[in-house]
Amino acid sequence: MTLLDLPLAATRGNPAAAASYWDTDPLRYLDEHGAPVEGGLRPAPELLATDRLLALYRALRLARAFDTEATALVMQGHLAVYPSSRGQEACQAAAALCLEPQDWLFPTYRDTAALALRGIDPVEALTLLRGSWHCGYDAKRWRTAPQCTPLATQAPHAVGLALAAKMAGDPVVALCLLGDGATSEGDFHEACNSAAVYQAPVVFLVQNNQYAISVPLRKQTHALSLAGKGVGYGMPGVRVDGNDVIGLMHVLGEAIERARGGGGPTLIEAITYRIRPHTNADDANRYRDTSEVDLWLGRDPVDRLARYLTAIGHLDAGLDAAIGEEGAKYAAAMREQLAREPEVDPADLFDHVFASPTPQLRAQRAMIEAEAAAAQRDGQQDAAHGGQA
Amino acid sequence: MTLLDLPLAATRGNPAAAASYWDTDPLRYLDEHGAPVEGGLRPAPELLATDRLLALYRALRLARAFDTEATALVMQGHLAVYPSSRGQEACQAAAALCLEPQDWLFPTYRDTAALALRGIDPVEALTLLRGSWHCGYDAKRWRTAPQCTPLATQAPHAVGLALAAKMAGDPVVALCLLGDGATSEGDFHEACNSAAVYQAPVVFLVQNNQYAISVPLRKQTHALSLAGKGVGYGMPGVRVDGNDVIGLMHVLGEAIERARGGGGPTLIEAITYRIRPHTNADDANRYRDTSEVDLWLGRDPVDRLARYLTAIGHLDAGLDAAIGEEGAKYAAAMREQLAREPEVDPADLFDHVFASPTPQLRAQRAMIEAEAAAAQRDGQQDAAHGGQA
Amino acid sequence: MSVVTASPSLPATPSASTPAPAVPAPAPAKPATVTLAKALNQALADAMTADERVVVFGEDVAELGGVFRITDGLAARFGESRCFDTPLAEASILGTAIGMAMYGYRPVVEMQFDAFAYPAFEQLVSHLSKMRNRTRGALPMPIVIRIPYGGGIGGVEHHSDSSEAYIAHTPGIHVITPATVQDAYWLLRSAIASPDPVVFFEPKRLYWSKAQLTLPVTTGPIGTAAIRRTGRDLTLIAYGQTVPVALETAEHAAELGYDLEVLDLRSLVPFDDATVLASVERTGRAIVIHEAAGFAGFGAEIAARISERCFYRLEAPVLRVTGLDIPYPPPKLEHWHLPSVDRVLDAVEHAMTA
Amino acid sequence: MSVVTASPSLPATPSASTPAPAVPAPAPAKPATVTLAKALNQALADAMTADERVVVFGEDVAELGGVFRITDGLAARFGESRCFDTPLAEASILGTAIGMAMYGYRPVVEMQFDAFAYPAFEQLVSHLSKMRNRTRGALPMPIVIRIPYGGGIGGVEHHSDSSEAYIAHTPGIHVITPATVQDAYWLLRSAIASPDPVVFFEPKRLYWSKAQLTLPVTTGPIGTAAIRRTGRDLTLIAYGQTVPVALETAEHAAELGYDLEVLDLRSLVPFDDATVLASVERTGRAIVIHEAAGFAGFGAEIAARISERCFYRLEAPVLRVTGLDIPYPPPKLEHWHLPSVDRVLDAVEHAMTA
Ligand SMILES: Cc1ncc(C[n+]2csc(CCOP(=O)(O)OP(=O)(O)O)c2C)c(N)n1
Ligand SMILES: Cc1ncc(C[n+]2csc(CCOP(=O)(O)OP(=O)(O)O)c2C)c(N)n1
Ligand SMILES: [Mg+2]
Ligand SMILES: [Mg+2]
Repeated sequence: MTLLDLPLAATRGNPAAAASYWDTDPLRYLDEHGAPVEGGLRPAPELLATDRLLALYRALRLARAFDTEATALVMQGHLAVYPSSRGQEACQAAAALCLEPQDWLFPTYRDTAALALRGIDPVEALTLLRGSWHCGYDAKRWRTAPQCTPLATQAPHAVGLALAAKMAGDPVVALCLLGDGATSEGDFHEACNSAAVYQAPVVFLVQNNQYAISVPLRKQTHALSLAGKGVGYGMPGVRVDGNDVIGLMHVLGEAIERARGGGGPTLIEAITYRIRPHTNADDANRYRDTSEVDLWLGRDPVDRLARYLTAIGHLDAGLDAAIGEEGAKYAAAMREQLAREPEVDPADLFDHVFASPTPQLRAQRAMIEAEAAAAQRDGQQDAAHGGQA
Repeated sequence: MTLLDLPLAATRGNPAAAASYWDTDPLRYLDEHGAPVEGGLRPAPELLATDRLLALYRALRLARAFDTEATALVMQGHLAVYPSSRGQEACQAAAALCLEPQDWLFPTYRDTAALALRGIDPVEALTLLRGSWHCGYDAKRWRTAPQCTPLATQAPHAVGLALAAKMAGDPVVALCLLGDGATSEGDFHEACNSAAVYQAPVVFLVQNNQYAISVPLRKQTHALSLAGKGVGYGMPGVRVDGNDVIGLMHVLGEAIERARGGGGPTLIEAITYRIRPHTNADDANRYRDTSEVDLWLGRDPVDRLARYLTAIGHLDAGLDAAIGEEGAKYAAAMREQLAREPEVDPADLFDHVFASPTPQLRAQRAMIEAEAAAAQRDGQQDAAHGGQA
Repeated sequence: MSVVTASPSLPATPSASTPAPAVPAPAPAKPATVTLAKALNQALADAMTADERVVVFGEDVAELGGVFRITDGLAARFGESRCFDTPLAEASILGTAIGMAMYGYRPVVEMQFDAFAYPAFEQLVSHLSKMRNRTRGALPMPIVIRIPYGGGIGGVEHHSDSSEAYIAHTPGIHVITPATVQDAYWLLRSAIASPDPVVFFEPKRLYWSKAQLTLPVTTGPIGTAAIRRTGRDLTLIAYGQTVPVALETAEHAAELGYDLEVLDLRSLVPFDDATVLASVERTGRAIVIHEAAGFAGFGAEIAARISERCFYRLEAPVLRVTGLDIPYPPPKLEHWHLPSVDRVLDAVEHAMTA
Repeated sequence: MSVVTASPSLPATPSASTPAPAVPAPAPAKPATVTLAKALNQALADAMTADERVVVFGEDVAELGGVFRITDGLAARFGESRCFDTPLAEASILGTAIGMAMYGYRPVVEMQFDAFAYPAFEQLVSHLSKMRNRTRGALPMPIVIRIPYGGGIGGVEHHSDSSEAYIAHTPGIHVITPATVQDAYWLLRSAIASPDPVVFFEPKRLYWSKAQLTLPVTTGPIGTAAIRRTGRDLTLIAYGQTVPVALETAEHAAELGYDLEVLDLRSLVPFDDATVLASVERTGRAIVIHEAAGFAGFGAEIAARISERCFYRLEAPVLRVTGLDIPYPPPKLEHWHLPSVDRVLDAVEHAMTA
């Protein structure tokens, strides 16, 4: 029932495809107004339990608070760059909350909020984007791969890790996050194909936010659905409303359960929208109309759950404010730490290239240390950067 | 009707898939005994015209004669290597005969017979495998790309050429030949996806001969069909009997017509079998049972058409012998030329690296010429190869 | 034989070997102070005007005009069939260009950042560089791959690589990198007009550097280095992003009483032995500067050539001031990696007192 | 926060940083004359026996045992979960290995021929070489990529490339190539035991060369060159396939009265400056030999290092005898491309009379 049933005719020469993309009913539990859908998904009771739903709501609010604060920090120059996940909070929350501690997450540059929701300290989570190191958290301790920038290249890593866990007999699942644009890369194809051949316990979650920087989905694929690619791999393909966190949790839960049980990989396409420009450096007005953004602001994943929780009496103004406070506190703490200039040490440049540095690296390290010492002495740090201005 | 209708359930966890691969009815006109199939393909009358059918039969016989002779030549050391197309003659013939002169063919190392059928002199066609140059024919004159060895890398070339022709408004179609193994490569995916996005007039013909060297199809994909990958690209996917040249011509004809008419690309999976080892250097006994080969010898594409033509009274022993003679003559001429040591000139090494050689290349050319002259003088060509033994 | 369907007697497809119309193209413009980025944009526009076989494509090049705006306005001006966005797949971007070149087009493709050209490596090494040779000239590859390269812009991982050594070692490809506004325009026009494939490394840190550009401009054929400053004591050899570093070093060195010559290679392949060796024969000393890791970097080739050919003239070892042999550092640490004026000055001191 | 689901307090996954059991492994075998191919096969088998985290995969490695039979019998002996065929996709072969290494395995992957490793280039440059550094050691990459390299076997296009320069220029990867049966065994064992990624270039032309192998054998740690022949007059520096060329040249040179030293680098990264420079300090002359194109090839790094560091000792320029700067030729012409004994002898003559 979560399997994709694709009207083949609709996949060819259908100009309206992109426009009607949202409406060719992806699976969902709640409609965009927060009301359960007739004949929609039927999640298990545990998922609909009050505290579970509230945990989801708090995660959504936290993701929103994280993203809002990070956006402010980058504007003020405290981060090198920031790709916002505004509008994709349901995917961010579901990606973090659907996993067991032993499961591995393979995030992209856009998934910093999911890292925070997995429990990683925001300073560690934002280290890459702050520019003080490439990865700030202990990837092994957190079972979370470094955020990946070369598109789709993390997909085969997720497959390899899942295959390794399967070989070791461990009940570990790998969740690989990808964007819609990344599905055009060869690595995506090779990873999906080998995952299916190996029946590796991996789940591919494509956050289809409709854009790859400026390139809209219709220039990325001629198919009506990205989930349809599952067919070619002999892998279930699921198309779900990416702004319905309950539907996402249900679909991810099914896929993870299947993977953990030896049922192999699943491809999930979550239909959502990138509310902000690609990054703070991007100018979205060059390629899309604000009316489109407005349309999607009306499909906000946070509001949607709030409306539902309110309707079923789980949420009132008081609790909502309290949860908002949590987010505000979290954001304030983030700012407190990230507004400070990070400590960096050039010795770091040499200590991890190899398990033990080559003679050549030792020599280069000595040169840098001498320069640093000299700069210290002359108290003219800048001189050491001459010509880099 | 030629669109793939894929039973999704069958694409997952189906161990019998590989075994039953042939039987999950691909499209065909003739069954393996040469009898028209109930409810099978219904080719246009022109395709079933006597002279057309005889032309196809002669092509099959010629492909067989070519392959047999080339196999003998490599055994005797007259070729560096030879990947046989024995058993795939229907695909070779259809690939050559389905095209108009202005159309482009993108062959692989295994498609030398198709080159010969396109009209390329066998010596030119076998230049790569003979080892005297990388490509022996005028690729532009013959609208035939050099045989491609890096798997699937020719696929984006075919897309680019088709896109260029479309932009130029020329009625040109590109036919890209691939093997089953090549469909696992990222380049295959990227090419199919962009072909569909550009609606480029290109047809991908996958000769699914069940093996990638020693690797059987079941280790290459978990899907029941390679044609099913078309779904993910919004491209028609067609699964056809690769040993039924009439069915192939029909399916290719439809796809080419659609492409020429602006209907975009098509993915065709032709189910066939590699009768011989991967190349003369391979030992197939290490990985497959001869009983499997015997099974497929019983599905011979040449016999099949012969039986049909005989049954409908278009072929008798006399004509068959005459056609056999054509092939024998062709093969004899091949041997005549290829058993001779080819002329090669080291100057060739420098003349085509760039439109005009760099100063460094001119210097290196001079060195080689001096060596060659010296070797000439001392009449000891071998000395020039010292240390290469 | 009657089974043969292909007739060789067809009209040829538009020929890529037909030389592109003479460069430079249209009416002389009046002098203008422009950025290096704008000069590249102008070169693309003029090349597209001069030759309709020139097409520009890549990721985000159409509506957005590229993340660095180098293709700004081209789609609007020439239409989306001349400048278009591709699906996000670099191997197929280059592979598509190769196919279009086979048909007679002259593609100019953009790789968004240096590290994002790596997926196209197989297409580059196994096809782009070999197709003309493979077909004895029947299928030339007049393709330009534009790659913004180098660091110093505060980019996170994968946005500051320098991959010129990989390409320069691959026979069959020209490698060019401009350092001035004039060269940016002229060398890009020349690259597009070239019958051979060119990897065109754009010094992204210099995109916003400005200078006067008066068209038409001609700065010298592909394969020639430029002497940016003449000097008697030592030759600084730089290209792309390190040319300003070399010039600034020469200024400081002058204060120390050293008269340095500064060469801007511009073209790594073909390599201008004549200019480089003549300079070192004059000065007797040489220092090579680039951002890429030093080990097996392009500087090794330069140093090896000079050391071999100027053996009897050299008064000091040829030194290399390069990036460290480490993965490119994060923004907060990259200044330790990049060859700084101070480091080059130390090397000058070393060479002059050797 | 209650929304946090991940707990850091889990038992760690099998650790890749746990050093592999001491090499060499099991019971001493009796002396045997084996091919270099067999020595590699033995090394793989012994490594898999010594450490169950070692897994071997690639194209055709299982039932077929690899097109060169280097993995012959491993699948039968260790099962298809320890040695398995992959789908035909090199980027995912390496990417899968990276993921397995993240989980604590020690993958050894085979690339079928040099040119067919190019599709994995992005995985190699952007991940394999950077993962340890990126994660400050949390995710080491104990991965070996086996690549049969070089020419002289009559292979058609794409089957004879030498791509060592591309890898050696990429910080974070060790590059090793054996030339003897003993090194083939020992260096492969050492590579598999290494905590860092190793690209292991196998000289395919020497696969069938024979020598006696008595296990256990130890030939020296990764990063050390071997002096294959001592001499006073000049140092020939070779690796992999050109080592026999160097040795044969030395024989001929001896007849001409020249006493040549022959170095087998074995390890390109780390580079053994100590041994190389000491040798040239003794002889005062050096010639570098490799099959790859000379321009920006690995020989440039060697020549540049020697020219810089032995500046005051060199009696002649460091010469390079290498492949030509052309796409690898077809079988009937490859002997013109490859560095021949005659060419090296000419260079020796040149250097000795300089
Ligand atoms: C291999 C590669 N090519 C190009 C880029 C440059 N780039 C960074 S993000 C991006 C768009 C990605 O779009 P999508 O996959 O939909 O993810 P999103 O940014 O929308 O989350 C591009 C082209 C890259 N990071 N990697
Ligand atoms: C990129 C690449 N990887 C590996 C190879 C080595 N190789 C040559 S043929 C072959 C098998 C190809 O199988 P398939 O695509 O089914 O074509 P077939 O040989 O069966 O016609 C392999 C692995 C190659 N040529 N290119
Ligand atoms: Mg997107
Ligand atoms: Mg096959």
